[in-house]
Amino acid sequence: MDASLNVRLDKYEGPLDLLLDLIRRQQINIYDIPIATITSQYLDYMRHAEQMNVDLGGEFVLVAATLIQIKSKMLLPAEPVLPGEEPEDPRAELVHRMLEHEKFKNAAQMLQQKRLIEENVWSNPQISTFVAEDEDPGLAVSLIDLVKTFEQVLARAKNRPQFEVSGDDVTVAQQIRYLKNLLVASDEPVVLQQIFERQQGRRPLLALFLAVLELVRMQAIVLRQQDTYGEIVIRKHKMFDTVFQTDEPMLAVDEGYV
Amino acid sequence: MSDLPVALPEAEAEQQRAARKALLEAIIYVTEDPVTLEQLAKGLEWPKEEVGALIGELVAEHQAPARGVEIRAVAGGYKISTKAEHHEAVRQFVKTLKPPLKLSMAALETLSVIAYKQPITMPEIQEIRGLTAASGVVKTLLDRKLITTAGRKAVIGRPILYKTTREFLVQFGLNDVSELPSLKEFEELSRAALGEAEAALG
Amino acid sequence: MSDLPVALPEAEAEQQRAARKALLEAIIYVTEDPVTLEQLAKGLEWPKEEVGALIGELVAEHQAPARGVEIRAVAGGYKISTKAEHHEAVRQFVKTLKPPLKLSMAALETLSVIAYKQPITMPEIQEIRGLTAASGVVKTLLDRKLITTAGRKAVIGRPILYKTTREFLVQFGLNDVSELPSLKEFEELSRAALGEAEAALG
Repeated sequence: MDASLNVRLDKYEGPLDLLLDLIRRQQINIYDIPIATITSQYLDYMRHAEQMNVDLGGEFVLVAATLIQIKSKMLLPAEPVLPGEEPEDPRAELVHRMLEHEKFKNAAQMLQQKRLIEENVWSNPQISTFVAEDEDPGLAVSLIDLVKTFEQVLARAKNRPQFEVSGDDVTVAQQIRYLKNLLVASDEPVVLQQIFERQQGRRPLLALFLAVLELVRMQAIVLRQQDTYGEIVIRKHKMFDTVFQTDEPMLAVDEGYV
Repeated sequence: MSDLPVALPEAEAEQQRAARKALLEAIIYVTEDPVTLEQLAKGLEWPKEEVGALIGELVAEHQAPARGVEIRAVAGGYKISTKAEHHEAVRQFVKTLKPPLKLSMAALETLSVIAYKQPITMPEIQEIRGLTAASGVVKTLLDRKLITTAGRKAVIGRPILYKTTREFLVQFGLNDVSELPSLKEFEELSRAALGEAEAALG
Repeated sequence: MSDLPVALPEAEAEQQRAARKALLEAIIYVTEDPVTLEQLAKGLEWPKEEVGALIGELVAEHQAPARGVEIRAVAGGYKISTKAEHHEAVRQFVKTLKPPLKLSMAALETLSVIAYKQPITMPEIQEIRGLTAASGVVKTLLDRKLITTAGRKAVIGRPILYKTTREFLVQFGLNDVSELPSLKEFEELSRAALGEAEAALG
């Protein structure tokens, strides 16, 4: 095998990519592929990948089988055809697939170029100056957001008991995370009493109390009481997102309350 | 004949002038804060007098009645904005645009629960979301006509059942609720995405 | 003399024309999403043909070399942006304006398959790409809102159909999917590249 054909182990996207690369680098006419040579080069690549412990995946094996099958068909005498009928080339199907693949590779490159142009132009819309302020901000949502959100809700539901019944070893940091998740997920203020009532045992209760104090100190939340002896509610402080931007405050808490 | 060594032929000079004016307009257009003469001259490495003269021309040209935006000197810099005389009309027009469906995170969560579990009652929604307060959000969704009531559930308290509406289908481009991607399908996608990310790292 | 009862004297008509053009420019300048002819005609209550003609003039005028911004037809609407030729100089002034959309070649290929064959199911995508694992990439494209679901195909298993979004058009500066070069052109490219050995040998 030609030394210059040393397999490139930078990943091919799939078997068709590998085949196309072999053909292009040797300037082979795709309509007349020397199937024996290409098959042995292809198998060499697979062997090489195996030695390097690269998992190529089932599709590479599938194409290898196809190549071997084509090779054996080409060795057999051509089947007799009726006059005027083209003899069938065993390679035709694979060639078609390769051309199809190449077509979309070209299309992908075209998209990349278009994207490049878009990256080089800027727009500076000023619509915010014309939109009434009282409109609720919110997120523009699509169907995918809907599924994703539902999945998150279910995941939260699955994890929830850990916070509430895990008994003695609840930490302040865990309770901070619990409060944070509650506030992120809710538009409305959270009633302090209700979350205290959900705690089971003294230790989680104490940890929650300390967590509330910590969050006030960090300026992540504010406590509000409308009337004397009225309900105390927790709201996000305007610094809420800033506080939780990094893990630092949480790490500090973890260290502070070992 | 010009006696300056660097002088360009007239046509070429005119071309350069046009190109520089265009670039100045582009920069003033994109910058968020008013950009000053000094910033422009320094950043572009052009003589300050030339930048000043070109901006003067730009300002004058934008005054034409057929132009909708103007370049204004603001806070010691330059800024492009729409002309005051159009503000009312622009405001009116913006109001006629149908805004994309925007929902808060809480509303989106509640809507997703209703979409996948309909018909469903408020206590059940609260149970799944793990939150006590959800009634305000349900009201928002009712107001937006994304959900509607679907009778009452035959349990103690006979709570109201909620389901999604036709408007919901329209907003999310569905023909039918059965077209909602199943959670299983979505999980497979997510898992595949994770797997491929790991493969890429490994 | 005009015989139309509502015809304006010429000078006045010219004035109105200028004022309308200015307002259109102001609106296109302000709006974030590309604004369509229909939205403009409806919102302003002007004849659609007139809006179209005025925008045509605006587009042409912005082409002038001394203008730094242009009006482009994107995603079926109009949008103002700087010209690509100024990108280097503009970038210096706006280092942080736009986060680049980074997509792997695999993602771009999958995206092109969806763009050309939409609506298309996952098995069909895998078939064309010759890969078993394409779902991770599809998830990425969904997350980036470049594609979305388009109902289900009426075959066994009712697989989800995917199509490109308006965001895709905006991100890639396309007015319409039909603006994409035909697949035939790419086929000829491939044939030329992969078959040229034949010509050389033959």
